[in-house]
Amino acid sequence: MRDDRDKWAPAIGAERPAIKNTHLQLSVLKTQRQTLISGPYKKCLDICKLPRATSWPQTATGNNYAVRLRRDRILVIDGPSLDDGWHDDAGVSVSDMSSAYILVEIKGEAALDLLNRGADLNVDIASGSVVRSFRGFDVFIYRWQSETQFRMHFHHANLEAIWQLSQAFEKQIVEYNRR
Amino acid sequence: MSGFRVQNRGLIDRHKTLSFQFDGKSCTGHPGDTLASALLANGIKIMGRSFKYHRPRGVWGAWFDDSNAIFNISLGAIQLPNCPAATTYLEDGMQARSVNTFPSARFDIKGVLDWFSPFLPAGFYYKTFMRPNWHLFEPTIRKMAGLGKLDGNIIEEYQSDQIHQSCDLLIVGAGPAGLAAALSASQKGSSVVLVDDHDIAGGSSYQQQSNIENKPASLWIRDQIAAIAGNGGRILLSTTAYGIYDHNLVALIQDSGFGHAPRLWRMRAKRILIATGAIDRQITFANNDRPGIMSAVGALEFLGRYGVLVGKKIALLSNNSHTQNTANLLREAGAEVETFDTGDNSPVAIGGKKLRALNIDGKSHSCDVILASGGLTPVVHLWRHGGGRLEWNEAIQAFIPAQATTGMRAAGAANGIYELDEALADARAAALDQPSPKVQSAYQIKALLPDINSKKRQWIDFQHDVTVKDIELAARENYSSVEHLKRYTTLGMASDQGKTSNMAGLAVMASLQNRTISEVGTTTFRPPFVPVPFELYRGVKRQQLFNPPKRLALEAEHRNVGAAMGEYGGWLRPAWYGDDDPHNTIRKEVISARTHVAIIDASPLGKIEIMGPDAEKFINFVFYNTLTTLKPGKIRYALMLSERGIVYDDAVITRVDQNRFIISCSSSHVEGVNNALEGWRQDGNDPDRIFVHDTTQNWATITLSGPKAGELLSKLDMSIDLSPDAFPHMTFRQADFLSVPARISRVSFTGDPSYEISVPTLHASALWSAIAKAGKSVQAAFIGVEALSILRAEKGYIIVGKDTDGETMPHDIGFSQPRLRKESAFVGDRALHTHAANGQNRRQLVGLMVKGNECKIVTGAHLIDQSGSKPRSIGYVTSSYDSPTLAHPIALALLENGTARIGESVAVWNQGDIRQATIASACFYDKGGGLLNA
Amino acid sequence: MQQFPCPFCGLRNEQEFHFAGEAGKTRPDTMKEVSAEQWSAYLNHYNNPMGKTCEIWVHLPCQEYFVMQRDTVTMEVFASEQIRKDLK
Amino acid sequence: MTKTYSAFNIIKEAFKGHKGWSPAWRSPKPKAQYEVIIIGGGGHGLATAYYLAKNHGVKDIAIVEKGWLGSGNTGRNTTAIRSNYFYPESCALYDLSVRLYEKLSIELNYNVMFSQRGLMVVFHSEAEMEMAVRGMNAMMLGGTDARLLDANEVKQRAPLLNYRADARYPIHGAVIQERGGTARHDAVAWGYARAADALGVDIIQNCEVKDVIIEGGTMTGVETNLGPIRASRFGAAIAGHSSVLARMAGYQLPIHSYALQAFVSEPLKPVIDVLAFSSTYGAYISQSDKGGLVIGGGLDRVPSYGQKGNMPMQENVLSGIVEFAPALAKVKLMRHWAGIVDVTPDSSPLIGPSGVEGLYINCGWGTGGFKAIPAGGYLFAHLLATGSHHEISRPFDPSRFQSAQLIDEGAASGIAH
Repeated sequence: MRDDRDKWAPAIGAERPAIKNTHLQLSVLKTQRQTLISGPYKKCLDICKLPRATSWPQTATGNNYAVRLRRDRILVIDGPSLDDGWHDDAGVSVSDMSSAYILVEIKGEAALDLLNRGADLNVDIASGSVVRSFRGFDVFIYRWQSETQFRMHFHHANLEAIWQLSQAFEKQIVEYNRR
Repeated sequence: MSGFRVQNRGLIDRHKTLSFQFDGKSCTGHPGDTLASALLANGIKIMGRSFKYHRPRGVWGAWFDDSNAIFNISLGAIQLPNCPAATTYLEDGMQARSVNTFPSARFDIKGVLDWFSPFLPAGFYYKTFMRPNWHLFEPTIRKMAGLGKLDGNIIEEYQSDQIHQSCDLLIVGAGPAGLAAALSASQKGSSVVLVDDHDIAGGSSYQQQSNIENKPASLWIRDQIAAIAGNGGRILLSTTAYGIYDHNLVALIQDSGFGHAPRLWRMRAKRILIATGAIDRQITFANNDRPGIMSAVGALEFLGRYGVLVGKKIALLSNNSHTQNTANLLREAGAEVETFDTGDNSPVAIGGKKLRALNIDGKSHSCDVILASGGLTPVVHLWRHGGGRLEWNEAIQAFIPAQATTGMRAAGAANGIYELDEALADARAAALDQPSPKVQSAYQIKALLPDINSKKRQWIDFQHDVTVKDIELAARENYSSVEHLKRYTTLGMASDQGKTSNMAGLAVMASLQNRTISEVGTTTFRPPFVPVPFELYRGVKRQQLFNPPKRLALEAEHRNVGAAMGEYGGWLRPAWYGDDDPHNTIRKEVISARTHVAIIDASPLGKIEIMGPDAEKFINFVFYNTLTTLKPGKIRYALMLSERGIVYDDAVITRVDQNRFIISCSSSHVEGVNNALEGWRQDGNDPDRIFVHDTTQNWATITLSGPKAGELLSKLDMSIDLSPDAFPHMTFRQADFLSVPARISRVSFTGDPSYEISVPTLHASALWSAIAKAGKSVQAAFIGVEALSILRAEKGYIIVGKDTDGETMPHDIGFSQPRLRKESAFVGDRALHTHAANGQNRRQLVGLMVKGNECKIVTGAHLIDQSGSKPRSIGYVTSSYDSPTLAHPIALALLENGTARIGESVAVWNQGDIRQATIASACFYDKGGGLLNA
Repeated sequence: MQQFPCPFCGLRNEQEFHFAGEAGKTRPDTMKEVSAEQWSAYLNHYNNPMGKTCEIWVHLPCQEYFVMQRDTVTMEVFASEQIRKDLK
Repeated sequence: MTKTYSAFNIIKEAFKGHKGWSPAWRSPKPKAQYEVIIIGGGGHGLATAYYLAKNHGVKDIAIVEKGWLGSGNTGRNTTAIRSNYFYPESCALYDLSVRLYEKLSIELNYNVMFSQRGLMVVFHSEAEMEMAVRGMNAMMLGGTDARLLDANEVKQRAPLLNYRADARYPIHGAVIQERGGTARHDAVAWGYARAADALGVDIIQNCEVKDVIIEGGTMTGVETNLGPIRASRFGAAIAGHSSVLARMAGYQLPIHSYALQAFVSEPLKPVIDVLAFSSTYGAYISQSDKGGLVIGGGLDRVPSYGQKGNMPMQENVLSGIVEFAPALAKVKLMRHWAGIVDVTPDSSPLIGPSGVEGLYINCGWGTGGFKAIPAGGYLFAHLLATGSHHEISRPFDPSRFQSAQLIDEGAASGIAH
């Protein structure tokens, strides 16, 4: 019978100390609300009253903003409360996803170095969406407030794995800078 | 013995002395030495043995073009096999052993094999060892073969760093050409990355002690580096470009020192410039494999980089003008040098382990080293990886890059341009993607055709002991294609992958076939350019980070009550609870579920929402069952098929309102179902009228199942009427749980009344606590996935992929109606009416029973038909348990024509043992289904 | 590691994509009579050209299905276009 | 001239400087007309010609090969030979192959070095072990040898593998086929070529079929770079490129072409004496007689005809193999390459009429073509000689796709090899 309770370190959830060194800080942030809105792009923006959704390598600003996930989908951070389901008048579908996604912030001069160990990010290649594969995990990566400050969302069930990955990458960055 | 070390030359740090051992002998060297240079400085010439005949071997080249000196090296607890002596930097305390020798490279007992070489020609093993059987000979041959020894120890910290990067221009090779190109391109604002496999830039300038553009080479190099860095260019040293892959992806390996895992750069370059220089070609002459016969370029490298003079009395044998200055440089360093033209006289090396002389036209010239230069050979491997073509240049007797391919250029010596100033001009033009200036090469070379009639042995592949005679034999036996030649003789299959042997082999083949080298052609150049450790590809993807499972939001809660966590469908889930004997524990959990109520974390179940005005039409097409008749608030079980009609997944589908459905698919199929839904949505539908949101991870789901499920739920105070009439089986309610929206589905995977309660994951803990607290009064038990598997099997509920296989169609598992009656098109519909789908002997889902006192049937046992001469498989057992509820073993099986055979007996076959079972309906518990509606 | 152009996201590495079949196949109208030959051709007949080809791909992270023209020998990519109708 | 290969003749020839060996095969000019033309001079094509001549007495045979013989997948695989399949049809087919391999060296008088060192499919969980039992019983009933090993027995057979507590996927057990193993791939092609040539088969290398000649719906010839060559029957065995000929002749196949990569390390002294497969790690490993570790894995994810390796699958396979056998982290990859394989929807081959009169096909072997060479040739020869199927090849007729009677080994085995 499989009993792997000791094989896997217990999951500790979102409350955890930051990963930190002089060049880098990675920490879990709290949001009030994350809302998935699908529909024609303009209609998505209309219902949450935002002028645009951030794509790559644009920089999102403020606390209430949206990021572009697909041709017809955005994720709104700390936007208005909307009912789940189809909004016939607005022509969009809405799901509250506040519980689904973990949001982490990665900042510091080595932030991009860390991200480029998991994904292939090139600030010279624009992309319509902020969705990417990070070592096989679907994540949303975008700049926030400044060019060296990044935010990354992903499914909460992957938090332990992505955190462990980030710790391994941080170690590699320290090693790289040491040599 | 520092007799061969030359003062004031080389880049080594003479202030420090490093000690090491080679084949048990103590030696010293300096930081900056490679093992090869240090051994030469210690007067050691024999560094290895050849693979087949165990002939003594000295180092041929000074860098990657040596396949003779290969060591197992230990340093402290770390041991690495197959380290090339010429590219491994010396560290203090290294213990080096030549590979495949005993007791040492100098006195190797298997050296006697050379006496038998007449009986071991190319491919001899294809002609013998057949009778009575190859197995008789193979173990001995295996032991004889192989190079390095793997010690089996794992270096815990050996972990590669892997980085994605991109640049406008990647330049491979930081010799004069690469440096000049990097500066030119970076001046124009391009992002430039310059890589070099040495730990210092400068390339071939260390061979020739000449000025570059009127500056001493070291100053010129320093200035270039500073200017490149000033322009934002980056230089990666100790970094080898080992492969060019599709769409200009260059794989770079950066050395981190002995015993440390190298770094992998996946470099995406808009343009690539190959400035990898040229290596010396060997000369095919009698006894040319003797230790002490070396590449002339290699000798200058040993001198220029390591301050090592390879011999005191040197014979320089050359067919080209590049060696004009070589003799002078060696003489300046203190050697006595005699030069010889290859001409048409037949050179013969005289000596065994110790070289004594070079015979030319029968005249003996004593020497301790012969430097052989058969002409410069551009390093074009990467060019070929990148898809560039080669052309034969008669004037310089070499394959050089043909016209540029998209995004890739070659420059300098790699491009067949050997004069410094011309190479610099070529590189600067290439850097800016301008046409190269026409150059008139001053380089002179005589075509070098080997004497194929010589009676003496002339070596082509030093490591693999391939001689001219072997190639001649291969040609005579009509292994005439260059690939046949390579494979038959093993020419070029040594660990240098033909870097030293390829051209010589082609020349022999050309002579034998009376063709030109260009007509013979080359074999394929394949990555990696140099061998790279497997670790390079692994990096952090190891142990827990190798496909890590998803984690439940409630994991801490489960662990608090003693959950044994196990991996199911990509999630780490409670398998059972407690530390007692698992079988007994699981049995108790099942009984609790049947007698009272079970609490199950069902969060991984899919929750894919389909929304929009066309949602109904869409979902009715994608699923097998008719869903247009599903009313809001109701739930229906449905199957998803592939277009081949095979059951892909099963789901319960809830219609929330007119325009919104929730698909609760199997936990392991969420991604697949979601992708399939998106595919159909965008193909043939109006995607503005249908949307698919995978909200699985937004919701935590706790299932209450058992006779007291309703009672427990009622204690949670969610103000819903739980009477069976108000909230019947297969219906759905929305409610509030502590002011949070909650969903309750009355569906069952156990056969007992069950409620799936879902709340947003952030509130999962609160729900769990409330249920755990309320559960005490009804003797509720937490149960894990193992108990759930038994409960569902008792009821005959399938797990798709376990109880179905790649042939199972819905009518095989009891869902026949839509196939016959559904009035609209659906995925897989036509496939349900093919010859195979209509077949009489389809494997159908049934139950199997044995007597209560018998042991359970083995899952994976087959059901057989014994009517023929030998047993024939007619199905197999998919699930099997000792049923705690029924107190006898039960099993589910797929059986040919099974439903018609219910009540009959069937033979069950496992590894030759046969027993009998009774075929039953797949439902063992509450066959009438009355409990579900209670 | 190839790079494919998602019509919405632009160039991304090949690991983010999934091959979803050759372009140009139409699902037979199964509400009408579909012969075994027609159905089998729909499921099983591929051009599988050596050289230029036209295929349906999906960019997994953003779930965009698109038609891509590329060369199966040189790996050159010529064009990509979304499969869904244009949004106003 | 010395024709027969034996230790005695090697010794004899040694005293004559090996000058007396006769060519392994001729390089004939093509005649204008043959009875049968085999398109494709790989293992399957060469074996087909050999068995046509030997078993069926057909003497007037040519093989046309666009490159050098054995230049396709025959010379690009990981040399694994096994018959551990799930469906009885597959067991019959591949076990015929293993049985023919067992006698092949002596039959061809060419040592193909078939080394039956055992092939072990390793399983990593209880759920996988249940599947292992299902598969093992299927093999035994299908007439193939199979045995279940527990974790300790696996460790005895392959101490190199990962038995550490921190292994991502622990080893629960394995199913071993002792008769499985490896052979020297080139030697299989060369051995068949030499034996076919001795029976009078014309092996025409560097002869590329540019077009087919079809008259009145019947194939009557091929246009090649050496001119037209006619015949009354044609057999195509051109794995990886079957669709290219199909396009010329005007039929379609249920085939996608994919690159399948393979890897070999620098030679090591023996470290593993068995072939070890793990579908969970997506990789398998064996050690060649020369000492190189030969490693393979799954197909590329991008359909292609590009006969070269690429990084994404390398990372998958090599990271998998290192987790499977962590001591290999420091072993160096010496060379990697790729072959183009025909992949059918059910991962089983196609043997049968092409749809064009006179042209028969042998293709769709996917990742398993090398192990099937003797059986593929044997059965295809039967079809070409008699116009009808051998009982063993009948289930693999292309018509199975219309009747949907697939032999879905892909679904049964999880990972196709």
